[in-house]
Amino acid sequence: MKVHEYQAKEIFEQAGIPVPREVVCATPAECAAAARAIGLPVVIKAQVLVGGRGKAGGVKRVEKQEQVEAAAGQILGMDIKGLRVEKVLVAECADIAKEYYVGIIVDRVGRKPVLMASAAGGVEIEQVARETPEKIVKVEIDPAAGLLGFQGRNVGMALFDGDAKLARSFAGIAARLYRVFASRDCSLIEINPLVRLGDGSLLALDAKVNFDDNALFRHPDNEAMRDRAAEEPKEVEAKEAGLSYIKLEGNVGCVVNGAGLAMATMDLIKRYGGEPANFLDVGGSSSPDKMVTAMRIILSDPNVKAILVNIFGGITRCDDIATGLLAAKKQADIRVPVVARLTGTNAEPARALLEGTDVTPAATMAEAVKKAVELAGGGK
Amino acid sequence: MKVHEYQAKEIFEQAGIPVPREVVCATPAECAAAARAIGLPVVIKAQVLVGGRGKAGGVKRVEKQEQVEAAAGQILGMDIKGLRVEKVLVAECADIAKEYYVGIIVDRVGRKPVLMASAAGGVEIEQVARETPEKIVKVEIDPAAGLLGFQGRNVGMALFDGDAKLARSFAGIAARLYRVFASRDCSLIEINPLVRLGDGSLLALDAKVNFDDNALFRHPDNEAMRDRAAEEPKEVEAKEAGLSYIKLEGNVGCVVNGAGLAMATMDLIKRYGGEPANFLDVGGSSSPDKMVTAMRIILSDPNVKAILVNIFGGITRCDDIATGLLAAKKQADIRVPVVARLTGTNAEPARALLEGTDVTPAATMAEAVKKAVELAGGGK
Amino acid sequence: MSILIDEKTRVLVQGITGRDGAFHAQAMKSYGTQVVGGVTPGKGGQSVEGIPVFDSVAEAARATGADASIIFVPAAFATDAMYEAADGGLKLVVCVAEGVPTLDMVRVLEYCRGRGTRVLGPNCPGAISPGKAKVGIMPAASFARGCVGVVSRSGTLTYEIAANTGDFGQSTVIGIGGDPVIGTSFLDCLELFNADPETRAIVLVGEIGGTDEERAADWVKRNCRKPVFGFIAGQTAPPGKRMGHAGAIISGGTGTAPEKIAAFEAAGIEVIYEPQELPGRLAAKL
Amino acid sequence: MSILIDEKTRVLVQGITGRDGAFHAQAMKSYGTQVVGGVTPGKGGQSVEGIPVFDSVAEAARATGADASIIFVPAAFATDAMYEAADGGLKLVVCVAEGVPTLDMVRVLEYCRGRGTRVLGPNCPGAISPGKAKVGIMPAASFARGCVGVVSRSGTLTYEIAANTGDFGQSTVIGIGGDPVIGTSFLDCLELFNADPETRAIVLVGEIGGTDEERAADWVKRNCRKPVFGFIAGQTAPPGKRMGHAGAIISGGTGTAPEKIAAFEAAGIEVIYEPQELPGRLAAKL
Repeated sequence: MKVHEYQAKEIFEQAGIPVPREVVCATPAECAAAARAIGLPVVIKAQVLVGGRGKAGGVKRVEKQEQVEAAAGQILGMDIKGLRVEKVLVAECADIAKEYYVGIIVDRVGRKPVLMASAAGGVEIEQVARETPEKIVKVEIDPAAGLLGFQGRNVGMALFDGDAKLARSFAGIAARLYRVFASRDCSLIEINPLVRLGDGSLLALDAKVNFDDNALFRHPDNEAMRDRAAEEPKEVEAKEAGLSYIKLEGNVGCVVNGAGLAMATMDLIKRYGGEPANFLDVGGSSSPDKMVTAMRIILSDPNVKAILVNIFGGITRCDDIATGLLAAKKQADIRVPVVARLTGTNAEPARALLEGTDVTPAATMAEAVKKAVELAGGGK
Repeated sequence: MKVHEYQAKEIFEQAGIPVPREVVCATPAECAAAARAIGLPVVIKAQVLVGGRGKAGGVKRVEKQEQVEAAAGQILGMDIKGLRVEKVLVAECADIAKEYYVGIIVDRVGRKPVLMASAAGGVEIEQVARETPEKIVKVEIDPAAGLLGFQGRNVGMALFDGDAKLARSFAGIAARLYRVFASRDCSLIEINPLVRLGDGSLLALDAKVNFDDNALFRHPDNEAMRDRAAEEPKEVEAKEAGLSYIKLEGNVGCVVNGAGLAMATMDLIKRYGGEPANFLDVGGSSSPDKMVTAMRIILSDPNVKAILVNIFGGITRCDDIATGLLAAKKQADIRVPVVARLTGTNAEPARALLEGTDVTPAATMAEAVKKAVELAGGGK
Repeated sequence: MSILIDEKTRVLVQGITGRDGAFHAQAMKSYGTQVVGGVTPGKGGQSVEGIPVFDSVAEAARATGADASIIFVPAAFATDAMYEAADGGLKLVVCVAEGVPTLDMVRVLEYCRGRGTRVLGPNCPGAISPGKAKVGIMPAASFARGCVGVVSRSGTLTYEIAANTGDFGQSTVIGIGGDPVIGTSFLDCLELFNADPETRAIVLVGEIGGTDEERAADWVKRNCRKPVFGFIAGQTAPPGKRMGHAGAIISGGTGTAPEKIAAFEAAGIEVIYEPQELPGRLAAKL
Repeated sequence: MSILIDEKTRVLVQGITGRDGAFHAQAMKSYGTQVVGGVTPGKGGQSVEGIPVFDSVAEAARATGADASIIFVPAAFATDAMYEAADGGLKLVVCVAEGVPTLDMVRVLEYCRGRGTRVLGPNCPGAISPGKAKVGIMPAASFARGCVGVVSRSGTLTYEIAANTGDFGQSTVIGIGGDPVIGTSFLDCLELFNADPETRAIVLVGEIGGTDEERAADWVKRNCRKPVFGFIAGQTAPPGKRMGHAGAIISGGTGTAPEKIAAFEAAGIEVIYEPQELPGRLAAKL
């Protein structure tokens, strides 16, 4: 789960990580008041849950008080990669001497959190990793011991060319960053850029905090930061029904059990000249009800021209799927053709249930995909 | 550092460990009010930092409201093992079905915290350990993982004869107990007895929390619980001067560098028919000032008939000790004979400094001890 | 032979008295797995489908000589069950639960590593060595004894691939799980398959996210003496979107399907684009 | 031979630019110890008494091939220095500081154990193998090369005892430290002394508190092939009072001198009541 920059900054401030003076605002008038309080120049930054807001024009530096409202008005309401800007952050312009990157993620290979830092701040760390990996300093964090004092200090020494004073203040920030990471179950925490100011102090100019979805159950404070407005309502509805749904751009709707098989089905649709309309995993033990919800969600997408049901029964019973499919057909007016491939647990009774209906049966995944793509009108 | 039962109970309450309804009081009138609020019968318990208050008459059960003030008056001001009772705890009388013991200490051998529990509650755990060790259930706590859910539960299952509900509520208490132990740097934490009530719930009837002295620097909340009134003022003064002093009952005062050598010196005094008046370790790098303080503290004990200075110089320089000794003699009127054995670093200049003074020199520890015992008038 | 589990594996079912635990205990037992005991605190002394239930893993392991377990408890309690299994001295622990917090896994895997316990999962279907033992939730009928080793991050896709090994059958099929931090990696399984005489070919079923496939490919290039086939799910997945599995997310330009396929090709791993290609490709190599 | 340290031990001094660090670096170097480097963050590139200073242990270890270190930083920073030493791959770390929190020691010792690093201390004078190397703070003049191994929980008492080995001299003298949780126990040292050909007799200098002496005695009874002498300090210490050392406290009837002496006697360890008895007793046995 992602949170906005201003929320991440609140977390930082509580943790004692230095952040600029800044105010989150929802209207141009609020922005004007904030700028007056902070003092010009200020920077106005769109609060959206996607990257690249700078390129999209979502960040503006304003020199004069009388220009604040106009600039804020341009950013508020702006559409950035499909998301509407509802809030902006009005922030002081820091006296930046140099920009750095610092972040913590869990390294999947080492199975441990890793502190990463780089003197190439302001740039995406993945780009630095690809182009100049030698510029990234990394240390593995022992989960039992936590980020150790010497580790933060040594990373700081590397980052600040042996300046022990800066290294120590960096170590303090890194320690606080890890404390937030561990205590709030983050999947990622980043300061990019961390800036060194003219006076030699360090400041977190931008902040990114992602929470582990699997740990939200024990962090009501994390959950409380969710921005429901920024989420796809169909994806939320699916999640509440125990389904995993992601809308895509194509016209072949898919209902699959298992994330891997669902992705493989999408890939095969593409391979056979079609375009998948969605990712949908009905999950483990599927009740007929879930199937009804799945069909309704898929059909709410007007692009969908055919539906492909691909089930390999294990815990999921094929007859439950068939029953759900028939119930969905009864409850809603399904105007598009449905192809069903049901194999594994209880495939026989499932086939019997669907016999005589207008659901097109298929014996293999390949056959099912071919038929569905064809029924959707090919790749067009 | 030890804290009173009522302070330990406050810690328990904050941590969510169930404690009886009880109020700490300093006067009989407060006790009467507390008893009225709680409801009779109540138990009045002396708050002193030593064990054995029950045997000393420091715990009384009171059945009637009109008896509360009298009972409280007997306990308040009472002397228990040299400590005056300044406060009492007035507590509800719980409906006890059975008493248990639960505690956490650091096992020196395993170098890990250990959760110990026993169905023989109310008795000192060391006594149980000696007499019926099979009645103690123990689990080692991995410091990285903390006390794990299954560990608390399994100890609970053993304690409560397979009653899963009691085992779970025990596990909850044990988990909280460990959280306090680890987060506040305890050296010992005990509930003795933990009682099972008639209604099947568990309650911490008594509580003992000792803090690690070495960790007080990072726990102002622990330090704030210190009861200065219960401490020997001379020991406090010594500590503030960087000395470690403990008053004993004999007449040979000792000034030694190093805890081990100090104990060995005391033992040798006893072996040669004397009685040590104190333990005193001047510590590592000894300045002449420390020596002056050490002499003053020892001389404040009227029992002292002779002083033995036993120094094996390492970091400690013998000439510093000699200088300090002479300064002490100059500043105070030292009416008792002093024997000094100074060896190791800078022993030569030290001997030169003391030559011609009335300090009796000695070449070996044995010789020094013999002379000091003799000068103090033997074992009398 | 086979890897991880065989007819001698003695299995405990943690959470055996729950709905899923009881169902799969029975299914594994019917398959021929030595399901020697179950664990549910407070239910010690009872039995489920003829399997004795114990209050703790330690007790169960002592009484039954179990060396493996499979966990059927909700995600919030799964790590405690793994700790208990490791503490009880079990060598293999399979965790089916989806939704275990990542940092919990980081901690428990460190604990298990220190005690010599291998974790398979979480969020995985387990393992099956057809004809010998099943310690998992897969539909037994989809598997047949043979010579192809299958290792996969998925559940049902694993069944689909295994079903497409045709007459070659499978030595062992392992689902390693779809989470970012898991106990057993592709690489771990490849090493075991490479050393297993019964396994003549290996199929690696990867998906987008992470770099486990790339590491495995690198190892294959340098060490593997058997033909390896690779499949990657998620070629059409957009970046930044989590495709069901917590681990299946393309972040910052890494973990994409083209990267993984390129790594496979560079390592001499034959890339499979449709499960049904598999029988022909296997026949050509074996 | 000797134990723990000898003329080949390559030592770093952590906190070398501090007052104590600089003083003892010089003293150890003068004694002949191979003091190959020092560590103080931010002072890398400088030198102290001709010893090069580095910013980190890792850097120092890489540059100098050090395998041991001695820590001269205040108690509040001592655990971090131990972590860094273990992380830097050193095999032996001596911690002199008094006042390290017990639970910090519990954690750091677990970390060091996992990395194969032995900790000596904290709150200890270190070790000396007379004539070969000194990694500690003891006054060198009080020690002489010879055949008696001395292991002790104390500082100055250790010097007193060592000075009383007379003409036999010492193979290695070790102060294990006066805290309740320490990295190296009596038992660890006994095992090493027992296996060391240069050591012909062992003196165990215990004190009240804990059961480390009892455990050592038990081991001696079953395994030790050399004469062992035992001394216990604190026979006159009252229960419940901490005698200077955090570890020297009699609690609940355990850790008393009579218990320890009884354990020594039961194990065939000759009990010494005065340091000056030692020369005669050694002569009678050697």
